[in-house]
Amino acid sequence: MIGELSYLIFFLIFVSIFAIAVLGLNLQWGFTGQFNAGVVGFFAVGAYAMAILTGPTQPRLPDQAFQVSGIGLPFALGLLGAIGVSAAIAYVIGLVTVRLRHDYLAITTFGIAIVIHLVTINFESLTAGTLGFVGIPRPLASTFATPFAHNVAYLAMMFAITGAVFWGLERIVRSPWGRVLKAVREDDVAAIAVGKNADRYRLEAFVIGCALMGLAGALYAAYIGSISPFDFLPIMTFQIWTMMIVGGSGNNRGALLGALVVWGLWTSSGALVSQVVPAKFQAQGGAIQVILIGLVLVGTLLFRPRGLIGEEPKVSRYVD
Amino acid sequence: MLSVEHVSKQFGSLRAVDDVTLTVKANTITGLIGPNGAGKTTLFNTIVGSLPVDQGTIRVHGERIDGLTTDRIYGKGLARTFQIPRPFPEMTVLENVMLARPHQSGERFWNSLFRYGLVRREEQENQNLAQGVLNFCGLERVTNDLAKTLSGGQQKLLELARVLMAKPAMILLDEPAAGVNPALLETLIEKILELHRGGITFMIIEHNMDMVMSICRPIAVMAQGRLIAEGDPDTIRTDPRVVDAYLGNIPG
Amino acid sequence: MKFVFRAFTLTALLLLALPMAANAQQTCPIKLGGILPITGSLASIGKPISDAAQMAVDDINKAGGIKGCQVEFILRDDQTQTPVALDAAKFLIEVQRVPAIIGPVPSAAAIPMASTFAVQSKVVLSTCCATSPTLTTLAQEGKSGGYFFRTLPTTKTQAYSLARIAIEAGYRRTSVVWANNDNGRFTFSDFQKAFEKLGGKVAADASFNENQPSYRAEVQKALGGNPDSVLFIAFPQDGATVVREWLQLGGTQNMLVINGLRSEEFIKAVGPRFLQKMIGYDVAQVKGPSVDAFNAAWNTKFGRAPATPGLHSTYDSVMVVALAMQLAKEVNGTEIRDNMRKALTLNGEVVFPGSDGFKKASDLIKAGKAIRYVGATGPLQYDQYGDVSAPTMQWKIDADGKIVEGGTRTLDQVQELFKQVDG
Amino acid sequence: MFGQALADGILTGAILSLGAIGITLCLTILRFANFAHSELMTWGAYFAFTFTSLGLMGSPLGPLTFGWGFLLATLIAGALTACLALVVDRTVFRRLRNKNATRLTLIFASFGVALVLRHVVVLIFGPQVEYYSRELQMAVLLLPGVRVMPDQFFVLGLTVALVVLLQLFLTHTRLGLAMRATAESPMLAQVSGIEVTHVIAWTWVVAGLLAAAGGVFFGLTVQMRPEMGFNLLLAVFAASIIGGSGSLFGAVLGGLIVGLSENLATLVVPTSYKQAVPFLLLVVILYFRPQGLIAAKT
Amino acid sequence: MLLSAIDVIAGYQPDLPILHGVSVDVAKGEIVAILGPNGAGKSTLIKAIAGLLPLTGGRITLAGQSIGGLPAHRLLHAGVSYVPQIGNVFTTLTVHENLRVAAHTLSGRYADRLERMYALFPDLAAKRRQPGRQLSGGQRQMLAFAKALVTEPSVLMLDEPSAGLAPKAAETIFEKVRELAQGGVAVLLVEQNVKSALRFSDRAFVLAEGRNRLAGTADSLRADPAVADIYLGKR
Repeated sequence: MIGELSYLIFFLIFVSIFAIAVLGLNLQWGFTGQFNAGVVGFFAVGAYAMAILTGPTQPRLPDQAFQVSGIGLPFALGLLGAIGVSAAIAYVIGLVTVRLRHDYLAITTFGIAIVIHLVTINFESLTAGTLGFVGIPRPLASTFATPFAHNVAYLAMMFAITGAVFWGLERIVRSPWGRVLKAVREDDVAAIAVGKNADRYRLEAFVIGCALMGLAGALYAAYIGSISPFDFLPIMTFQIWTMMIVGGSGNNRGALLGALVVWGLWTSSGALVSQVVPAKFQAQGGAIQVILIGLVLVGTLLFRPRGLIGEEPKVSRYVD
Repeated sequence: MLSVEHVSKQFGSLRAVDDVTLTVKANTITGLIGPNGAGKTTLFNTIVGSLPVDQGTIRVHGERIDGLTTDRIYGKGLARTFQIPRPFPEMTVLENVMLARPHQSGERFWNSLFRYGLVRREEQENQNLAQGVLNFCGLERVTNDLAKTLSGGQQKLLELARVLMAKPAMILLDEPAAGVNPALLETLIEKILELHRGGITFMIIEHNMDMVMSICRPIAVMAQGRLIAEGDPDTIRTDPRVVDAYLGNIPG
Repeated sequence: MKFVFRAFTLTALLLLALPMAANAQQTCPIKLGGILPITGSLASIGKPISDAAQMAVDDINKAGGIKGCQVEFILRDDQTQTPVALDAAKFLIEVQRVPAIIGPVPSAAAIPMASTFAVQSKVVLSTCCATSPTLTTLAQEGKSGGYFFRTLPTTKTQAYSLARIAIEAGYRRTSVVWANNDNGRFTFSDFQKAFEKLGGKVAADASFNENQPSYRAEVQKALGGNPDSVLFIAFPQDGATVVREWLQLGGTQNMLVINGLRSEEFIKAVGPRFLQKMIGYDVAQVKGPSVDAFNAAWNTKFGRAPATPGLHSTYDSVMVVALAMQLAKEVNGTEIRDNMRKALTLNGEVVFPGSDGFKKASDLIKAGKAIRYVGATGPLQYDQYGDVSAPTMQWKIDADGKIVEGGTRTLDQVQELFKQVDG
Repeated sequence: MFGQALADGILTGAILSLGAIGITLCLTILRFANFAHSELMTWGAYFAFTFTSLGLMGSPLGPLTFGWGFLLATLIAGALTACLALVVDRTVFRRLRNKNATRLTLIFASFGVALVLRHVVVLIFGPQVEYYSRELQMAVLLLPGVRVMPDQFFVLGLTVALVVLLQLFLTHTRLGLAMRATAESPMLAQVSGIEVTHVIAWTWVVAGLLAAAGGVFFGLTVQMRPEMGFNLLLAVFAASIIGGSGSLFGAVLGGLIVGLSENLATLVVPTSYKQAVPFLLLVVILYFRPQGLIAAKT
Repeated sequence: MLLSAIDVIAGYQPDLPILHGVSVDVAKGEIVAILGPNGAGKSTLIKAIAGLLPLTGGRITLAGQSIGGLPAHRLLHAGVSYVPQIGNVFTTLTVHENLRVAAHTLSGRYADRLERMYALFPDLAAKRRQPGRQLSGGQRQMLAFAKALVTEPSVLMLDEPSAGLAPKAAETIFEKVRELAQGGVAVLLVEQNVKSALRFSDRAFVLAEGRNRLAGTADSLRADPAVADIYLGKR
C-alpha cells in the first residue's frame, strides 16, 4: 500500500508542477488569446535559474574559462529568482512580440524555445552544457528523514504553491484586470475604444504566464535535483498545451484538471502498453501511445472544443 | 468643446479626410452626414485616436489631443461607438458595461491580488453604476445574458451603455440607428435626448435623415472628404451643394 | 477548489485500485524493470537495446529462471523524455516493486534516478549506456549508494585510447567532429587533452546538434583546419549523415570513430569502400567465445548481426543482475547490489551468455561454487563505483563491410595510458 | 570557405523553399499556419521509399545515384502525399472550418495532426534511418573550394524546374489563377465563378506535391527518418514568414535566406548555434517589417 | 421579367435582417437602378441576389427559374454577373489574368471573347500585362466590367459603379452600361448618384431602411420631390 501511495504522491507532484505551467499558459491563451508555442523554453529558464542560484559549484571542464555556480542561495530565493529571470526574459521578448499576429507569435515563441535550448546546451559557463547541472539542493530532503516523508512534504508544499498560484490567478483573472484580458482576447479594437491599453495587458499576461512557467521549472529542478538540456524537449510544450485544451481553456479549474487527466493518460497509457502489448511490439506500442495523445487533442477540438470544463460567462467574482 | 482644425487623412491616393475644420459646441447634438465614402467614419477615427492624422490639429477644450492614444482620449471624456456593434461576445451584458468604466483600481493586477477590499468596494460601486446605466438603456432584462445573444438593436444600446460608463463629456455615435427596429429606435432617440439634457455633447453620424433632421442642431455635411456645409436642418436641406452631394451633381 | 480536491481524490482511488489487483505478495515471478527509449530521438538505438534485454530475459527463463521462478521483464518506454522516464521508474519501483531496473540510456535520466530513486528505494540500476562522468562523481561522493552499475566504460577510456590510436597511426593533425551531448562533449575534451599530451594537435573541432538536416557547415569547419585525419564522435544516425558529408566534400578517409559508430547501419549507410582506412575503438572484450556465442544467438533470433551500439552491454547488464539475484539469499535491491560483483569473481568458474550458460551458472551457485560470468562483452569487472574498466580494442572494416578486429590494449596498458596523460 | 558555404546555403535553401511554398499556400488560401505541413514532407519521402525499396530505383543515370524508376517513385509519392493531405483536410480541418473554428483552433489541430502523422511513420517504417541509395556520391569540384554532389545539382535543378512550373501553373492555368484569386479575395473569387471549396482541395494537392518533392529531395541528399519533417519545421516556417507570406517568390527567397544565413553564419558563430540564426533573423524581420520581405499588396 | 426578387429578407446575421421584404425586377435590355440613402439596404439586396448572403425569406427567379440560395459561383454559370463596389478586381493579378479568371468559368475556347473585351474597353488592351493595383480608379471599374461581361451574362449587377470616380470617368462608365443594355443585357445597378442614375436608367426602385419606398420610370421619379425627401428627410 505504501508503495502505491508513494507513487501516487510522486505522480501528483508532477501533476502539480505541470499544473502551474498550464495555469501560466491558460492565462496567456485562455484569458488573453496569446499563442505561446515556447512553453518549454520558459520552463527551462526557471529550472536553470533555480539550479544556478541555489546549486553547488559545478565541475569546470578543462577548456572552460569560468563557471557560474556555487551561489548557494536558499530555496525560497531560488524560487523568486526563477520567477524573476523568466519574467525578465518574457518582458524583453514580449516587447518585441506582443503585437504580432497569432501565428507569427506562435512561430516566434517556438523559435525562442529553440534558442533557449541551444543556450542550455552550448553556454557551458552558465548552464554546465550537456553535462547537466547536478546536486541542486532538494528542499525538505534533509529535514525529513525518509524519502517517503520528503515526498509527502514536497507534495504538501506543491499543493500549497499550486493552490496559492491558483488562488492568486483566480483572484486576478476574476477581477477587473481579468475582465480587460478577456475583452482584449475578444476584440482588441473595441477594448481600446473603451479606453484600455491592450498592449499593456497583453504584456502583463505574457510576463506573468511565463513567470509561472519558470516557477514550474524551478520546482521541477528542486524536486529532481539535477537537470540537463535534454529534460526540456519541445514535446513538453505540446504536453502542456494538450493539458490546457483538454481541461478547458479559459478556466483555471480546467487547467488543473487537464494537468491531472493528460499526465495521467500519458503515464498510465505507458504502463498499460508495457502490460498489454507483447514485448515484440513495444516499439509500436510507444508510437501508438503518442498517436493516441494526438487524437485526444484533435478529438477534443472537434467534439468538445471547450474542453472538460468550459469557460464561465461571468468574469468578475465581485459581480452577483 | 471639440475643435477640428485643418485635419487631413490620406489612404494611398485617396484623401479620405481633406482639410476639414469643424467645431462642435458644448451641449449640442451635432449631426455629421454625407453620402457613403464621404470620410465621416475616418474623421471619427482620427478624433478618437484610432488613426493618426496626417495634418491638422484636434483640440478638446483647447487641449490638443491629436497624437494621443485612444485609451488616453477615452480618459479625457471622449467616447465612441461603432457602426457595426462590437460587444465582447463571450462576456455578459453587465460585464461588458462594467469593463468600460475608466480608471478602475482592479485593472492593475496587484490591486486585484492584494487590495481585496478596495477592489470589492469599487466593483460594487461599478456594478451599481452599470446596473443603473443598463436600466437607463432599457437593457435590465438581459443584464446577465451573454452579449452575443443580443439582437442588433440591443447591441447598439449596449454600445451606448458602455460609453456612458466613462461619464463622457462627449459621445461620438457612428450610425446608431442602422439595423435598429423602429420601436427600439424610438427608445434610442429618447435616451440620446435625455442624455443631452443631462449635459452630454453628441456628435452623430447617421443616415436616417428623419432622425438627423429631428434631433441634430447643427448638421455638418461631408462629401468626398471635405466639409461642404454646416447649418440647421432647413439650411442643409435646401443647400444646393448638399442636394448635389446626395442626389448627384452631373447636370441632368 | 472543492471540485479540484474531488478530482484528485477520485484519481487517487483509481490509481490505487489499478495496481492492487495485480499485486499479490510476490515470490514468483521475479520482476525486473526496464526503462528504455523505444520512441523519441533515441529510438533507433533504444529499440534494438530493448530487444537485447528481452533476449537475455528469455535466455534466463529458458534456463529455468531465478530460484525456480520465471523472470517477468516489465519494459517501459521513456519516449526519450526525462519526466516520462522518472515517472516510469517510480511506477516500477513503488507499484510494481521491481528490485532492479535495466536502463535508462541517456545520462540526463540516469543521474536523477541514480542519485534519488535507486538509493532511496534500494533498487539496483544497471545501465548499458549512460556514459556521463557525473555518474562516477556521484558514486565517489556516495550519492548513489552503490546501487548504480554500468557495463560501458566511461568516456575517458575511450578518448585516451583513441588519442593513442591516432598517434600510432601517425596522425598529428586531427580534426574532431562531435555530437553536442554529454558523451560527445567529454569524449572530445578528454581526447583533446590526451592527444595534445601525446604530441598531436587538434586541427579543428566542430560540434553539432543532433537531429539536424545537414551538417555541411560543421564539416566545412572541421575541414578548415586542414587535418591529416578526423575523429567522429556520434551515434549512427547523425554519424552517417556527417561522415557522408565529410567524404562527399573531399574529407580525408583517415578516420577514427568511437564505439557508438560500430554499427552496421552506419557502415551500410556510408559504404564499406570508403571506410577501409577507418579505425574504430571499442571495449576489448568484444571477441572470444562468449562474444561469438552471443553474436550467433542474436543472429539466429533476429536474422542480422548485433551491430547497433549497446546490445552486448545491455545483454550483460541483464545477465549480471540475474546472476546476482540467483546468488542473493533473497531477491531485493540491496542483496542484488551486494552480489553483483560476486557474479564476476575473478577466479570463479567461467560461464558464458545464453541459456546454457545461465543454467550452468545456476547449477554452480546451487552447488556453492564461485562463478565468473564472461559475457557478451567478454570478461568484465566493476570497480568500486560501479563502472567497468576494460581493456580496449581497435576494429576495422574489411572489403565486404564486415567488422574485423585490429589489435587490443590490455587493461594494464590502458591504466598505463591513463597515467601517461594524467601524470 | 565562403564559396562553399554559399553553395551549401543555396542547396539547403532550395529544399526549404519547397516546404515554405506549401506553408505559404496554406497561410494565404486556407488562412492558417499549418504546423503539420512539414510532416507531409516526411510522408512524401517515405512514400517514395516504399517504392524504391520495392526495387523501383532504376539503374543509375550518369553520375547520379538513381535512375528513372526513382523519378517515377517520386511522382507516385507526390500523388499519394496529395491524397494524404486531402484525407487530413476532410477528417480534421474541413470539419473545423465548417464549425467556424478560429484559425488558432486550426493551428492547434495541426499540432495534433503533426504528432499523429509523425508517429504513424514510426509505426509503419520504424524509427531507424533510411536511404534511397546507400551509394556514396563524391562531390565534384565546381569552382576552387566549392564542391557539389551531382545529386544535389540535380535536386537544385529540379527544384528550380518545379518552382518555374509552379509559377507557370499559377499564371497560366485555370486552377492556378483561381488559387491566386482566392488568396486575394475569396468573395471576389466566388463572384468570379470560382468554387472556393474546390480551390481549397487543390491547394492541399499542390502543397502535398511540393512537400513530397521537398521530402524526397531531402531524403535523397541527406537521409530519411521519422522526425525529419519536425526537424525542418522551424526553418521552413521561418522561410515562409521571412519571405512574406502570400508570395511564391517570397517563399523561395525566404528559403534561400534561411539556408544561406545558417551556412554563412557558421563562418562567424559556433556551429552549434547555427539553428538559432534563421530564428533571430525572423525576429528582426518581423520587428521591422511585420509583413515579411515581399508582402502581398492588397 | 428576366430577373425578379420578391419579398427578399436577408442580412449579415440571421437574426439581424437588413432587408425586410424588398422586391425588384429587371427585364432584358433594361437598366434598372436601385436607389436610396445610406443604410437603405441597396448593397445588401444586390449581394443577396448574387448569392453572397443567405436568404432568410423571399424568392429570386431568373427567367422563371428559382435561383435563390444558389452559391455565388453557380450564379455566374446561370448568367448573372455581379460587380462589387470595392475590391472588384484582383489587384495581384494582371489585367489579362483578371479576365481569364472570369472567362475560365466558361467551357471551350475563350480567346476571342477576351479580344472582344479589349475591343470594348480599349484602355485595358494597353494595360493587359499590368497588375490590377496599377490601374486608375476608372480603369479598375472598366476591368471589373469586362470581367463581368466576359462570361456573356444575361443579367449584369453593378454596385455603385461611379463611386469614387471623376465625373468624366463616371460618364464613360454609364455610356458603356447603356451600350450593354442596348446589346440585350439586363442591368441592375445600385447608385448613390441619384441624378445620373435616373438619367441613364429606364426604371428605378427607391429603398429606405430595408423596404421599398418608391418605384417607377426614371422620368417619373426625376420629377418626384418625394425622392429628395427620402434622402434629406421630410420637412
